[in-house]
Amino acid sequence: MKRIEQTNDFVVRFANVNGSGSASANNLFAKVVYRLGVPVSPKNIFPSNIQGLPTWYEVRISENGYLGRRGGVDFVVAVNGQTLKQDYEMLVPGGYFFYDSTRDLPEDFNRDDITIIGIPLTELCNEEFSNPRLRQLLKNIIYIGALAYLFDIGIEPVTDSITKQFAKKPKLAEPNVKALEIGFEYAKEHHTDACGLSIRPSDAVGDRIMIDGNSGAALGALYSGATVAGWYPITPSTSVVEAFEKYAAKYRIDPKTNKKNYAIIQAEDELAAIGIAIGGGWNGARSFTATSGPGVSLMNEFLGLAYFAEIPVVLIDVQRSGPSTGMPTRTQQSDLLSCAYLSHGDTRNVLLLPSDPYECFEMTADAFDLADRLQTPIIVVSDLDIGMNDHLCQPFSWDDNRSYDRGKVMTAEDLENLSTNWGRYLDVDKDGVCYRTLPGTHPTKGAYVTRGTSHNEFAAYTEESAAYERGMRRLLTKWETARSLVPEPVFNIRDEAKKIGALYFGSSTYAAEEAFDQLAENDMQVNSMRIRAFPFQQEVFDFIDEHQIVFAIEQNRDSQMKILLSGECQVAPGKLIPVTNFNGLPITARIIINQIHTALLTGHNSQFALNSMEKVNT
Amino acid sequence: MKRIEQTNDFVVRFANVNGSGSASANNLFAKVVYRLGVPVSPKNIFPSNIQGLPTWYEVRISENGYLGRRGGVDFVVAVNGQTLKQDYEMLVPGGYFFYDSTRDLPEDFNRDDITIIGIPLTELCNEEFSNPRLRQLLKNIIYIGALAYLFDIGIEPVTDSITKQFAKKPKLAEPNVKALEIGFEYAKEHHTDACGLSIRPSDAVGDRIMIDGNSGAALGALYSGATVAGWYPITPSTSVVEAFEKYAAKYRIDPKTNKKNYAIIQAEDELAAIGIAIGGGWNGARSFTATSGPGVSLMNEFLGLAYFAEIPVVLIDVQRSGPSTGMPTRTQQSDLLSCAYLSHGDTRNVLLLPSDPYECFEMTADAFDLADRLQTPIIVVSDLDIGMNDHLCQPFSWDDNRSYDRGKVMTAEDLENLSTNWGRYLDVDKDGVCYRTLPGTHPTKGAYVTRGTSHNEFAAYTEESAAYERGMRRLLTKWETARSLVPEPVFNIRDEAKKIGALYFGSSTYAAEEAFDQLAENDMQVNSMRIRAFPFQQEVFDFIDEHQIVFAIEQNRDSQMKILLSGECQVAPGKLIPVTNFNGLPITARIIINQIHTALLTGHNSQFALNSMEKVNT
Amino acid sequence: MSYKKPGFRHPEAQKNRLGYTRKAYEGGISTLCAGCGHDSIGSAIIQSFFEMSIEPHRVVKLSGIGCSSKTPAYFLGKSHGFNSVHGRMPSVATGANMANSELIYLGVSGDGDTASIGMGQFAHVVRRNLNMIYIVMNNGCYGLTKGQDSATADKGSKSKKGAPVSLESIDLCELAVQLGAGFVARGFSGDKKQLIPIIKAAIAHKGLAFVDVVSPCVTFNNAPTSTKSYSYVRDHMEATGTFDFIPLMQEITTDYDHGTTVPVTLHDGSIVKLKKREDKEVISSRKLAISAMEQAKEEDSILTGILYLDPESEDTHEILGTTQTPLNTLGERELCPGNKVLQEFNRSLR
Amino acid sequence: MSYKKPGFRHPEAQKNRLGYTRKAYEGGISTLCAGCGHDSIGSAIIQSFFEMSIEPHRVVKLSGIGCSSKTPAYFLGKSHGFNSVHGRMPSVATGANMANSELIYLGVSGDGDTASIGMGQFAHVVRRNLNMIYIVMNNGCYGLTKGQDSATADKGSKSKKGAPVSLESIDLCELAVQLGAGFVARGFSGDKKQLIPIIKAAIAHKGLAFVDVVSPCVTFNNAPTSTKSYSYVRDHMEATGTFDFIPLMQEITTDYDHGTTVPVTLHDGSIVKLKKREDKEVISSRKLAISAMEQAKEEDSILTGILYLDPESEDTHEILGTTQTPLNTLGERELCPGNKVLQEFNRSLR
Ligand SMILES: Cc1ncc(C[n+]2csc(CCOP(=O)(O)OP(=O)(O)O)c2C)c(N)n1
Ligand SMILES: Cc1ncc(C[n+]2csc(CCOP(=O)(O)OP(=O)(O)O)c2C)c(N)n1
Ligand code: SF4
Ligand code: SF4
Ligand SMILES: [Mg+2]
Ligand SMILES: [Mg+2]
Repeated sequence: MKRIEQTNDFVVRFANVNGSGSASANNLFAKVVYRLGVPVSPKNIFPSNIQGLPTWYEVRISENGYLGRRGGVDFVVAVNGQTLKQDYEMLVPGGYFFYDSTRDLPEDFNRDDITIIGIPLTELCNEEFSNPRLRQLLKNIIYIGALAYLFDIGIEPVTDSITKQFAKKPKLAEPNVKALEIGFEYAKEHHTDACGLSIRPSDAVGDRIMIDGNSGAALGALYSGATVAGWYPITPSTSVVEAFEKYAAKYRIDPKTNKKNYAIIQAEDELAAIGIAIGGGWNGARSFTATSGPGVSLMNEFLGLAYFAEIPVVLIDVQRSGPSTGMPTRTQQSDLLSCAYLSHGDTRNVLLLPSDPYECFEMTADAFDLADRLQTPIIVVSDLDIGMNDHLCQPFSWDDNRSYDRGKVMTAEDLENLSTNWGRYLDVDKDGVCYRTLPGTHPTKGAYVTRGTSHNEFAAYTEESAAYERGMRRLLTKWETARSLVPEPVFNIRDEAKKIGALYFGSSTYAAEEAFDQLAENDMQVNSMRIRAFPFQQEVFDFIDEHQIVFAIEQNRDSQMKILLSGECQVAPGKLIPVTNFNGLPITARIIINQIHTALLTGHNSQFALNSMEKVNT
Repeated sequence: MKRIEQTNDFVVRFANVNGSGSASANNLFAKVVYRLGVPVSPKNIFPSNIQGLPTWYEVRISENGYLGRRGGVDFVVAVNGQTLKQDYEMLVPGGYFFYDSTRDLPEDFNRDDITIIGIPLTELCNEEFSNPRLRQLLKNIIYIGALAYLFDIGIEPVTDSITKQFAKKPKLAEPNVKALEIGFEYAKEHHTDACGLSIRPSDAVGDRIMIDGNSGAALGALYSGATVAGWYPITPSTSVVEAFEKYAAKYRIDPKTNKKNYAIIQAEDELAAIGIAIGGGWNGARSFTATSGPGVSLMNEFLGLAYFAEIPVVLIDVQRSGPSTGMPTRTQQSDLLSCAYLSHGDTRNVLLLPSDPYECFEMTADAFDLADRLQTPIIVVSDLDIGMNDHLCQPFSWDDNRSYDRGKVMTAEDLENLSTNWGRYLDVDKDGVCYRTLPGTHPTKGAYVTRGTSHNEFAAYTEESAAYERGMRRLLTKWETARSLVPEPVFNIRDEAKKIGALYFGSSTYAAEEAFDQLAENDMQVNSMRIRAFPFQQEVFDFIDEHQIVFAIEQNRDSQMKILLSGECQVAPGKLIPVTNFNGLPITARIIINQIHTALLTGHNSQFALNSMEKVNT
Repeated sequence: MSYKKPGFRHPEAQKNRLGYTRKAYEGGISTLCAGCGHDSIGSAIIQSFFEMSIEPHRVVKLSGIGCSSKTPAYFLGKSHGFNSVHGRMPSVATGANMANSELIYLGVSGDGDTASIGMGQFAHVVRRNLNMIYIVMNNGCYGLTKGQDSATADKGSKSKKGAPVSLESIDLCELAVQLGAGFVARGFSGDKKQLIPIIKAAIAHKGLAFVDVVSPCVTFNNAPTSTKSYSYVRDHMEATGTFDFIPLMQEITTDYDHGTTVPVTLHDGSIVKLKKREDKEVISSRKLAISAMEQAKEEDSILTGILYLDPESEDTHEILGTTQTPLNTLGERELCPGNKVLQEFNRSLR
Repeated sequence: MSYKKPGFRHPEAQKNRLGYTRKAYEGGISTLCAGCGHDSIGSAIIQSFFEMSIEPHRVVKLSGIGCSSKTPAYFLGKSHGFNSVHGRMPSVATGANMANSELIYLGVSGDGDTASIGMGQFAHVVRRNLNMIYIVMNNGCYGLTKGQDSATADKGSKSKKGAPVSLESIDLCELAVQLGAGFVARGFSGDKKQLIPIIKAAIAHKGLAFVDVVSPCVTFNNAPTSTKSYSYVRDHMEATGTFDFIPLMQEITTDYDHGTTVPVTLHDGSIVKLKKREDKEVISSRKLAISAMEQAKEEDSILTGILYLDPESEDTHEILGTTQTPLNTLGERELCPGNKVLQEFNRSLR
């Protein structure tokens, strides 16, 4: 048997039972790797229940900084009896099976291509600790101790992290450190040199931070001055508002009065949540809500109101696997079409597509400026993978000179000084965005009734066809303004001949970039475009035009980005070729490469066969 | 001045105040024309309020059977003071201005290119009748009497219609007939030969009936065995369920027990309405709901459940002008994208697109078969114009041998006889449609939990990626089955060279066909395709492929059908050229012709210029 | 109705404390049916704000969809309004109120808008005790969609279709009390003498003030068997007591001085004097309030007046502990923690 | 919890009238947290249907979304179930019931599912008096989304975040009474002796039978200050009376024979005997029912038992006048008027 020997480049999977306290232990492991300067990317694969079901924590360690899921597992920490066999079987040949040897492995665990590492976790734990709750928690720490030995980490980096974590409650650190040592010592004694995987300090992390996207979005909202939030709990978006609340409680308390400079309302449902955000935005506070698929569906009617009555509001959609309740704890990029055309009638919404926690921060912050500037809903379309998993990303920063762009809001003075009649929906600047007033601004000027019914330039109700039509056309002008304001795509041009292109967005980024690197190593140069917003800019269309074929990489069944692109611009038949993964787990570089290869080999059902295709097939 | 002289080919517009009883008088007029065998098409242009606002009733009379709105008015019955000037001005030169001369026309009514016909309606009415409520109603009948003279109809056809209408209450007919005579006689005496427009009996109507689409849909539901309806009032769909209730009360009472063979629930909102329909469909009753845009938006989440849990249900969307509350009493075809992709996640729904009351009847009836056969929501996408206006259409008929296709439902016997394990989501027939069971069928077999969460072939909850993915792929197989079952497009190929094509659907039909006839008269042969359903069949794509350019005629701002077609199939850039009307009034042949001409003249911003275009420009 | 109002006004029209005439509180021309109860309520609203000398632009009007929800366009033309979507006014009002606690929020809804599609939002805005006046113009039917029964239609009364209404009628006042509203009242559109003081008291109340106003639909629900019809209400109305509303600044004299009077101090310091019939008590116990309403129902009558009053309730901002400065006036300085904090935050993650 | 149940059963396990053992009423293995109150309710449901000898396949289980709404997968495995969307079970139940009036409809919901997102549907299914059993597994929090406060969380109790809950708690039983439910009861998941007879009575009731069951969430809402915690309820429970439920076919003997007993005949002829404490009366007056609940609240206790009972209520089908034959069994013959009628209809338009 050839066992895997790797430094700083392998995948460890922890198989646990949820509700057993494993999450914090596993997280500790990832954090230690991160602190050693080695790029690491953990994925929490958890069930839609609270306690007692299988949960996995998959950690990819990659000196090269490939932070997408890799696929395949090199080392499994199998401490869940329910999935023992499954975990055993999914190990790649040469891999390592780590289990709680307090109980023997069943007979039929007889692979001869893997290394078995047994440690009697329960036994060791029970010998040392008597409190049942502590036992449950510390059993997990024991295996972390063992890993510290097996992966050559040494015990100090882990002890350091624990000490840091319990800085304020050093008493609690003690048993943890003890557990750590037990595991470390046991492994050292019984499994000397059992493992060919190791972690060596590196500087590949650089100044990057490790955080989840929902926290990033929450911080973005905080920094961008959001004050009103309406929300309703739903996985995986819950932590956006919960994080916002946490940060706001820390950074947004009025020092003099000790009162809150923000108002968060846990609403009765998503209809109310978005209604609250719309009410707040209408009344001049930066307002938002966060939700996931089913919530987006429920916000459908209200979003149309905000579009048509032109109210700034920010919606953060942390996508999960649909349709319907679907797989609530799995990721997907399948709300794209829903969000783009959300609501009946001719509505269309501006979408921002962050790809990591940093962009969650940045785009959420920008979303409030855009919403105010465009007076329309801005939807930040994140997903479970970005939102709930920790990711390495560039550190947050804020330009202290940045001021909030509150858009076209008339003050009392503005109203006084106006020489002509103010009209709420007059396109004064010919950019489709009009001047609004806030309630209470002026005793006699600027009041009007906002409505979802048709209205003329002076906000009066009208059923006159011409007035309605003018308004609707102006909204298209505004749409063009939006096009000029939203974040531009990011290109990576490796082949000036522009034969093969690929486009992707959001959480597919990590895997896509890794795939292109690998393809390049095999002499296939793929030019890439990361789309960051809807409406699409001319550059997006040009990129597609200029390439002979373009792979559209996305995490949904129906190739929604491809549909959106084809519907919105003129795409030659056969040019866009779908690359999809929609099984709820993050897309991997392997999936992308396989589908690209298959498409190229089978002529990718395109009418425009790519002549030079043979050459690039590796 | 050249006054208009026309027989059986002109447009009369009645300008009234709503809530004044004019609707039934105006309707009487249309009915009389219809009964004379002359094709007629009335459009009710009414405000979103109950009483006191302007309302118009525009009647197009067309021996040739052009039943779309024509645009322009030849004869106006102007009995609403609020809009007198507007009505006066919109008359085409040579037209006729009919008004209540009890009051003089204001000074500034000084056009010299029209004929003025004054009749002192109020005065005549008050002289004859004393009851105030009757006065209000009969004033309208007086002008109908006058029209009977002016249009050479004679008084008998109108008296006949009135007699028919009041067959059961002959006492009520009397004052109506009296009012009629007053108008007729006054016109005869004071306006002999004043009008060049006339109506002459014809046989152009044939055996066609005159009815509104919502009644058609209601009858379709009745004939197709719908028994459960959940609904919530909303214009313009309210009359679908109200008509269903009326017909059901007449035709669906159990003769023995005098009980209802149907259950209609006026729900608390649209979420409940669709929930009720889904519950009924799940439990084996043919169930439906009807709504309009805002309601569709509210049904978003539930529709996704029905798609994913595979529950037969029928939704009738009678579209109105959006976005948001928009213009609730105006027509539009703007819910197309919403309906097609309704709900978050990878959902897609089957749409049927009726173009007249006959198709409302037929497609609604078929929708129940399709829903049962495909176990998925079927959306009948009608609109205000089809739904609420009267139209000439082929008479309804029902094949008494037709039996309801209840799809794949297992009986207790089926379950007993099964040799293998029954699985709710097993694709036994490889058409993507599985066998379902109804609650209560069998004491021990066939029970399962229906859910919107992910499930395996045996309906068990699962978070296993592979099982989820299999299910999602099977739904695509089902989608292909749907493609083979939905109504085919209707083609009219005038030019075998296939240069110019046009596609359209729903209520654009009348205007589109008239436009093509006119273009043909001017030597421009347009091949046409009427799309009748989504998913689109291969023939739809072929039609587009085969033509050099194809105009996409639709009644929304964003060219939603074009977007849908481009997203779903491979359309060459520049091939589809939008022709749109979205101002809330039904599209006209003139609008279509103008936009086609403009597009051809300006090179229709296409990359693929049509070489032979010069030739076809007339 | 849509005909023009006479332009003429008396030159010395009475002015309020701010120097405004009543006209300053009027709105656009109504497009409701002539005689619609809703217009009378609108006029009572105008009168109330006028008499209380509230600056019109400090009021925010919000509504859902329906004939009733159109009325904000017909009063307080100098106030901002938001005619939102059907049944969802409460959430929009919540957001608006969160953004600026200093304005007065007046929500107008219909019985369809509140008791059917809006039931959830109604219940929860009451529960969070949003500082607003919530008026339901209750006609027992869906006026704007042509008269279908609403959930407040009386069981047994004749509906549009002729058949008697067969479902239980929802009593919004009773629900409001149960859900924790601190101010619950019922008026009748045809009785301004009672309605205006109710609205004024509602304006003065801190927290959610719920006012159900029986408002006959002349077009669709004026059958004599309906308890929402004019004739029925006139015959069956039973007041808990007439009362005066006395703002701090100016005492309003009225001609209702018979019966006993119990003054209740409202949150803003103003005083509502309830004049009760001898056999009734001032109701500030939920249990008694509900009993009284149930009792009246058993006696086939509608209880009007202020039905329940808890002057001590905490509104949403107080519950949340929000700053008193309107949130929509805060800027970068108050809201943005700045880059230094952010760098510290980054460090904490390392 | 998800570990396997022991496969062993006693060979002579008791059989019910139909010859079924209790096992025939069980469902899949629960994935709820060990000790979750919801599982106890599930077990009480199993026991109730078993004891009443109802054929499992004649029962339809419906639910929304939440830990509570998952439970239908864990009982009555031979019944069809529908785990629908969050807060919307009542409408699905309505449609299902309309389609087939002959089955027994059992709706299961959570306090989030019913009192927040589902408030509207809850109110209206009660109002239309759908013939169903509506059970709320009430833990005062959102279990499945990790413990946020729900609208039934007690004001003042400590929430997940540590801060006291600051909003009014919604009492679903009180609302149900007010909205016209004919059967309203409250039980406690930890007290099967009381719960099983309640559920059995609910099953026997014609029309909507609402049962609120206090069901502690061991993971997120078992703080001793919460009235939904075990300890609180045990300490503060006050029963309206224990009672036996006696189906027509078989008398069940119990050991609750003290106190006075008032038998009430249910719609299907079966009898509920309420055993009251001497100072309490059988409550079939809405007013008194609500008073009793309000009274208990004032005394800081939860009233359990059957809180209100109107055995005479008409269910939705009766209100609508629907045929007794299940609509889903009608075919072309009953439903399609045929072409002759259609031709006549065409003629009528000419
Ligand atoms: C989502 C949605 N559903 C339905 C409608 C149609 N609709 C408009 S007003 C109305 C009912 C209004 O009734 P109510 O609130 O009692 O007001 P009223 O007209 O009686 O004053 C309905 C159902 C709508 N606008 N939006
Ligand atoms: C539309 C929608 N919003 C939010 C959610 C997320 N969600 C799932 S369960 C739940 C709350 C459940 O609380 P409750 O009904 O009290 O059930 P419990 O888990 O406490 O038994 C929420 C908010 C969802 N599934 N759907
Ligand atoms: S329909 Fe009824 S509620 Fe609506 S405006 Fe007319 S009278 Fe008022
Ligand atoms: S989280 Fe609470 S409600 Fe959910 S299963 Fe666990 S104990 Fe029960
Ligand atoms: Mg109403
Ligand atoms: Mg709960």
